[in-house]
Amino acid sequence: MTFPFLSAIVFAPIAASLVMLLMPGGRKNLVRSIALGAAVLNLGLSLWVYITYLTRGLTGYQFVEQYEWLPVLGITLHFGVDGMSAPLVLLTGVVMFTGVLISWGEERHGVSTGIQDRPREFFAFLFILASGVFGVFCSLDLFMLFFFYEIAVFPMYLLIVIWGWIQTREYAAMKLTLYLFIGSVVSLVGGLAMYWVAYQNTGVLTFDMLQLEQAGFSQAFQDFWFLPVFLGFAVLGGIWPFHNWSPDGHVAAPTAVSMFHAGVLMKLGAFAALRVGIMLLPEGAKTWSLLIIGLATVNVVYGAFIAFVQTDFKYVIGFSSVSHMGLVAMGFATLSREGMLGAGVQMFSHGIMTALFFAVVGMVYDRAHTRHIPDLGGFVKIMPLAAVGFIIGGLVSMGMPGFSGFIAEFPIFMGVWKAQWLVAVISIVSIVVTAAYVMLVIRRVFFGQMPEKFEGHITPITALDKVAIVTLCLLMVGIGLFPRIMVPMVQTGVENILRLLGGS
Amino acid sequence: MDYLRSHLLSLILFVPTLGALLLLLLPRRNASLLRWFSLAASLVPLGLAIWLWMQFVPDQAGFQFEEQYTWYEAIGSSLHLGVDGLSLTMVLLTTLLTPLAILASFSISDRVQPYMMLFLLLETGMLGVFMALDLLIFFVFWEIGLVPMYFLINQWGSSNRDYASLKFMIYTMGGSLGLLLGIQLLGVLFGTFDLVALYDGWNALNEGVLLGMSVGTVKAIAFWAFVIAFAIKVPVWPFHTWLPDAHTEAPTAGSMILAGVLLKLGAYGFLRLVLPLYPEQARVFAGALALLATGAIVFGAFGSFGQKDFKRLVAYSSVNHMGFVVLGIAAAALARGTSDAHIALNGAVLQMFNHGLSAAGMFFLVGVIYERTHTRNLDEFGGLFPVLPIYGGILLYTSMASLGLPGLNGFVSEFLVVRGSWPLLTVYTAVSMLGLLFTGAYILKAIYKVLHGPANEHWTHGEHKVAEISVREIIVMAPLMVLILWIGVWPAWILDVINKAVVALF
Amino acid sequence: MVPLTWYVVLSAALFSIGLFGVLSRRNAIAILLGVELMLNAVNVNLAAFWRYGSDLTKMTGQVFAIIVFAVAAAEVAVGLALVISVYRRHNTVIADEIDLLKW
Amino acid sequence: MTTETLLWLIPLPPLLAFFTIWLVTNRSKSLSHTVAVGAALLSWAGSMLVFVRALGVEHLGAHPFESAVNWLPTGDAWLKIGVRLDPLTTVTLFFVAWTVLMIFLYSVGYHNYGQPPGDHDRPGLPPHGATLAGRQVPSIEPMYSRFFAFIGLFAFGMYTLVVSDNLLTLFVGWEIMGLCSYLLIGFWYAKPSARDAAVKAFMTTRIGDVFMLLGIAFIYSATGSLSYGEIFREEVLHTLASVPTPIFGLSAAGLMGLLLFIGAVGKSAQFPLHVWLPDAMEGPTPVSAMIHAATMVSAGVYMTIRIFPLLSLDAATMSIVAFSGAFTALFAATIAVAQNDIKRVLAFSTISQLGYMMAALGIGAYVAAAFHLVTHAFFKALLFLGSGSVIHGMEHGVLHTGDHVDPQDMFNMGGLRRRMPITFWTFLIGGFALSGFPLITAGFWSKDEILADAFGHGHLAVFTTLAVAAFLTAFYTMRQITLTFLGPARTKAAEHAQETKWTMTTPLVVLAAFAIGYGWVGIPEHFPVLGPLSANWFHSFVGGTLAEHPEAVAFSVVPLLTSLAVALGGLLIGWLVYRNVRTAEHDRLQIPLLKNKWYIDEIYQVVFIRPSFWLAETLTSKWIDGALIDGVLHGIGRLTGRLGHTLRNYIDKPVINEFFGDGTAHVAQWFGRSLRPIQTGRVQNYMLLALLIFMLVGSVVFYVLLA
Repeated sequence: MTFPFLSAIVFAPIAASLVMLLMPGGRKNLVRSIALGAAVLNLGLSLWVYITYLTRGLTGYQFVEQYEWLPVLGITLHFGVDGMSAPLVLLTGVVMFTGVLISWGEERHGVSTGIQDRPREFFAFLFILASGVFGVFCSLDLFMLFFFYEIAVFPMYLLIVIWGWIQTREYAAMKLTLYLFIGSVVSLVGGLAMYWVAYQNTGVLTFDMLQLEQAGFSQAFQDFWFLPVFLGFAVLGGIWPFHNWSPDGHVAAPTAVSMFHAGVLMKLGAFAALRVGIMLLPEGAKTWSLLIIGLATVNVVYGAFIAFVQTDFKYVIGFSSVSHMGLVAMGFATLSREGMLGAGVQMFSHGIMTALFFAVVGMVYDRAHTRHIPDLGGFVKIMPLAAVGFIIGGLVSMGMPGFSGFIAEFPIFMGVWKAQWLVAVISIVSIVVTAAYVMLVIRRVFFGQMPEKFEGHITPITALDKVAIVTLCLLMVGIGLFPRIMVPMVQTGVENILRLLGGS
Repeated sequence: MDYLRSHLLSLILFVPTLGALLLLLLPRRNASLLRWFSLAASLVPLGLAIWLWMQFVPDQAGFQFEEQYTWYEAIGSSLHLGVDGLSLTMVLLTTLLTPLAILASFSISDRVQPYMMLFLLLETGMLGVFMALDLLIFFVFWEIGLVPMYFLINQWGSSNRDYASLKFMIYTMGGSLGLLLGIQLLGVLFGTFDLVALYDGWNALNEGVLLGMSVGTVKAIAFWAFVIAFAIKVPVWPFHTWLPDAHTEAPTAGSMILAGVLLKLGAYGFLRLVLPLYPEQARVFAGALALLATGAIVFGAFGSFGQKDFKRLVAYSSVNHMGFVVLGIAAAALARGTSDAHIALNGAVLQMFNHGLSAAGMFFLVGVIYERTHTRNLDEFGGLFPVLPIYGGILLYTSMASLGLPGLNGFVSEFLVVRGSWPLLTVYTAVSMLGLLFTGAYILKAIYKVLHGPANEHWTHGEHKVAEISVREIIVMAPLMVLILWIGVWPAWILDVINKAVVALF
Repeated sequence: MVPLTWYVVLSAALFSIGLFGVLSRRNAIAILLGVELMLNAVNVNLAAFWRYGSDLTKMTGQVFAIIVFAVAAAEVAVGLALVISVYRRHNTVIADEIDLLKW
Repeated sequence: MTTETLLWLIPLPPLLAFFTIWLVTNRSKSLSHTVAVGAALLSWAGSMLVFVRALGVEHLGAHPFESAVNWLPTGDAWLKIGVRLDPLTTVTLFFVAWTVLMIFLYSVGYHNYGQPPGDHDRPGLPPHGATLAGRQVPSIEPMYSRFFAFIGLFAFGMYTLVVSDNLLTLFVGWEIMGLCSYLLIGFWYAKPSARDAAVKAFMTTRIGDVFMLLGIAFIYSATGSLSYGEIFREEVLHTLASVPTPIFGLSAAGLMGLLLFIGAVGKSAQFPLHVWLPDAMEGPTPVSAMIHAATMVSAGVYMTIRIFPLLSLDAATMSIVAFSGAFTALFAATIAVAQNDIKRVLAFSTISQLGYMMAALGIGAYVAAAFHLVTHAFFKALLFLGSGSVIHGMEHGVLHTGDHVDPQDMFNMGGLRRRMPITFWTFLIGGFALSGFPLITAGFWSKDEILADAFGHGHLAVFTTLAVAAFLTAFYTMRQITLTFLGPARTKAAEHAQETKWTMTTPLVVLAAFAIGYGWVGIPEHFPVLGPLSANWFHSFVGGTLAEHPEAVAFSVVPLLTSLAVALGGLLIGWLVYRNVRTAEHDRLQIPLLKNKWYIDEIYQVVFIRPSFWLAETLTSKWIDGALIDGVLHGIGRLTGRLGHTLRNYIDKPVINEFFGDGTAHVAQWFGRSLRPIQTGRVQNYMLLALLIFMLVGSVVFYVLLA
């Protein structure tokens, strides 16, 4: 253990945000540069972590760091990544990077894109958020997980309420915050219950999850507490029927925040649900897996159908996320090797994909000032790259082979076959529906005739935007063509979970 | 050379992709450079494919030039390529038609770069299906092929392209859902997607209970899942209605490939997956298949005869011709292993190849006349023969090939199919003769309306006088016409390869 | 010597007087005085319990008492400051009229 | 060069001519016709060589010249194709070679080679004539080269059909001829009538072809081969005869025979598929000759003779053939008597004569059929070319006089005897041969043999029908000759008609020679006086084609007398009736029923053609595809949208979002609002409250928990 990569990853953003707050707010580009620098740093670090993990063929928890925090209560600052979380760390790094890029924006012929209003505060909050997210993915300590979880959720409120879409931002921000806090509180109660019961069982007061895994919770205890814990987190994962905060939140949030929100935050929920719910209460998971699969199925189909009829560009994406996160939950709930493998990859793939979606939506919205699909059209002429990016994202989201979506969804369905084949038959319908609405959106927004009121008022996207889009696309295609750059790693994570599940 | 030999398939497969990527680097403005480059990029696979054809040993049963690369070992799928007589024929067809299509689309001047890229990617997609020896890889390429074609239709198509392209995409994807589920089931059961392994495993699995049903039931359902996926692609009546729309709206070259190769994917699926994986079910349901095939033949002919749009007419003719392929397949499914079955399958495969030639040619000729008159409405042509003697001759020639005139390729395959299916499916064969009769009817209708017919002064005189077919266009047609005649007069060179493969497989 | 009970009673009385003052007086200054009384009652208690405690070597009683003195001083300072600032603004030191907390 | 190689080569020259003209020489008219005629000459030479060699072989039927090569790999076997020279081939090849050569030669003149191009001639229309030095003269055909290309391909088809040793290549030639007849009938495609006739011809014959294809497939699957040598072996035939089929209780052999026969019905224009042939007259006259005499229609009969061994196995099939033939013979004859177009008369007479041959086959007299096939080919070619020459002469007159009368209507002719002597005499010979003028003409011998066989084998019904038909034949032939050549001219055009060039007359003379001479090779042995003089070479030679040699029927005087009577009687009456008929009005035989060909076309129009259009355009395209299938698809699409809306507007928004989501928030809000009054803002109230609660809790703890 030479260099504390993980703590660096976790705390660099907060440090950066403090530095930014010290800067004069007027000098926007300085602030942005700092933000970009920090983002690049984080990206580099997380990439390093990822690649090391992958290329060294490591398994289990790596880059482990442990510092005393509150020994009396057995709380330690315990970091470590495994095959399941390392991709998510990378994901966060990427989304952070691209988020900064597309928030940079510019002011040209009256068209202002990105974040022009108080970027200093914006980036500060965004980075606090990022720290929280990194923290959740890295921490192996239940208390710290909750701690970072709340840190991740809270700035979201400010970001939306200050920089959000004027019409619904208060409503959406409040709704989002309440949903997530309630959810996390429920899980927190579960967490504390585990803490005490583990204390009773082992006589050790600890929040360390590696030890909690060994605490030997009774079947009854697990059956009782699994649902609250899992669902409490799954709320952030957008599980039905607690998904409603997410489309509204997406729509209200400013672009970069939507990217974080859909790209990373929802993974936070799914990941925590996996870590705390399934990994600490495996028996409970077995008991309830069919129920979760059922809910997830509703997510998948329901989300797809609703997205099919939305006329608001952002709502379409929002509901598509609901549908896709349903696949993640479904994959985890199958508790089978393929299912969880797929879900793991799907978290990454979907994160990248929606980040791209929202980035492009933002670019379109900043220029057209409307997201009403029938009013759009012909944007491919002015922003071809954005169009191509969106198309690739669309192909990913419809599970087109050759892109990461297929790599992720196919195993999920295989897992579902093992668990309950009927579900596979039902939920596979969503693929076609997805294809339908994605193709329709692409056609209506990017192709066709551009309304003359836009003619000449639409500026092309900036170089930074292009960098962001290309980065995201490369990741999706790369994984689609060469699954081995991610799958084996996720596999090790899955093996670990399967071990907890007692084989299977 | 040795390297070349051992990586031949992957080279043929990925050279077009490489070309597509290199196109990105070329200046977007310089259209002619882009065209010639992509033509070259598509000629390389053709050359390799011809070499492959010569290196191929027909007498050796099983797959040759196999290559295997790890791709997705987590779920037991690998990039496993290989060819036998069937796939070899199709590979040759694909690599032959793509350069012609690209040459045919030299007249495209709008966004040449993406157009050509899509075309090259499309070639990779199609070739992949024909070469894949891994179920998942098969599906991967099967689906990938849709995307370029969707955008070709949607971007470079004609008036009703949005509807047509979406219909094409969604219909095909919807159809392949069953296939996807089936593939997943197989994967879950056997933990591998390698075809060779699955052939044995899946066929060995005969009794017992699966998913709470008897294996027989499951297999029957899976069989239909596969069949529907492929039947939509072929297309078999009544799953054919996407085809006239797609063909009609697609750009000329798009229709050439669509009719020439894409439809073959479906038929190939029958041969490569359905028959080997479900011999039992195939035998049981052969009657139903034959019924659909007859429907395709008869209704395809009727539908074609009923069209006012030249391109639509040709499109429906594809339904009619592919019906014979399915009829042959049904016959083979019914009496696997008999010489009747072999003859029928020979016919079916050869028909796939022949239809590839003649349909591509027909669509191209339609495109030629469309580019000059900007109408496809048969009633607006007429009396063009004096103005376009050469074009007229070529059109007559090609349409006679698709009519199945003895001495040209179409006849050989149709005869073999009829011969093979007569003793097995006598009634269906007899009924399908009605379709054959109307094949004549619609071909003559087209010639009548376009070449003969009451002379339309609008085209024959004045500033609208249509121009004679250009040299480039003749060059596009030439290889097709040569092959049409060659196969018609001396089919043995290709049929021998097919025949040996068929005998070895079925 | 005097039993512990007396001290406790004394401090309780002091405390109650202080509490009564806090609750009943209307002048903010008087309320502050009440608070002081209560604090001192606590101090008396602390000292008494220390004196009657198990061992006298540990100085916990005094220490706490001193902390209380310190806190009380700070509190009075802050309190008076508040009162004055309120008086500046509202020209009153009557608690009932200072209901800024009402929403 | 071996005979086999020669056989392989015979069809090729015309094919090469086709490609050469199409690809190379189509610009130059002279080159084109040189190539074509040269090719025809080559094939002719080859055929003659083969013919001579064949004559030298003993028992050619038993061991014919054969040569075959692998063509199609089928499973573990190969389908062979090859050439075969047996007596039937020999005689067919003989007449085909001659007629084809003649017709090629004739075409040169017919299309006005050497004349200037027309003033306003257009491709696709017959030449209108050009002005040369102020005078209207015939003009050359604009698509001269193309014509020769087409007939070259046509000749290739016929030669292939004849020399091939198997049904498959026979079918190939068969279809190629079908295509060529389509192209040639529609040669003047700018004429609507020609266009329609072409399509009609192709489609009608194709009806037969699909059945024939089935038959071929049936034979192939039953015997595993298609070459005559294989499928006509004793044991094969035996098995085929014994296998029953579900259809009409025919044996397999019978069914195969029937299917193939239907093909022949289409090709040889037998009732009910005869309708295309009269319309085929729209083509240039050499084409009519090609189609009706030399090649296409003969092909049908040739094929039927070929499969005779198969046919003869099933009595039912045989009688079907016999009766359809006999009926057609009579039926067509009745129509022919009422036609005024010189070529249409010949067309119907062709149908009728082919009916003769079919009938002969039906009664088992395949040698007679073959004999009549050959003779008919010669004299019918002669007649057609003659009529063409007449028309040509008439057109010359039309151009010369400038009054536009139909040059094909016999009631515009008359007195051409003097204007065009060669044409007259050759036409007369042909006509007499057709009507079976006793002893000298070939037609007499062949027709007489058929009648004799019919009578001899006791098929009296067939016999009488054929006799009546023969009478009508003689009658309308004489009517034609009378109206065309005898008497005074009816129009100025006829007066100025002019004899045609040598390229057209030479063929007439040559064919006339055959029309007379060829009959003498087939005089029955038992015929009084003449019989002994000449051995019945034809019978013995062609008879050898089959394994069992058909014995000649015993001589009977009845058929002889009958044929004499009908022939002479018909001719006589025809002359007597039409001698003085000046205009069509005075023609008492213009019965609408006959003139309109028994309204068969109209019936077909209603029964088949319109329904098939309805089926195609309305039922399939509009209803099934458009309404039904696409309707279902669009329905599914709409359903998806509907479902999405329902989920969003009736579940997601009201229930989950508003009721659960916002609902909880509202409850919380209400709760807070209801607690609001206790917030007085007075420090002391708060403190008091705190105190009370403290005491409450404290007492609870003290008295309840600790107690």
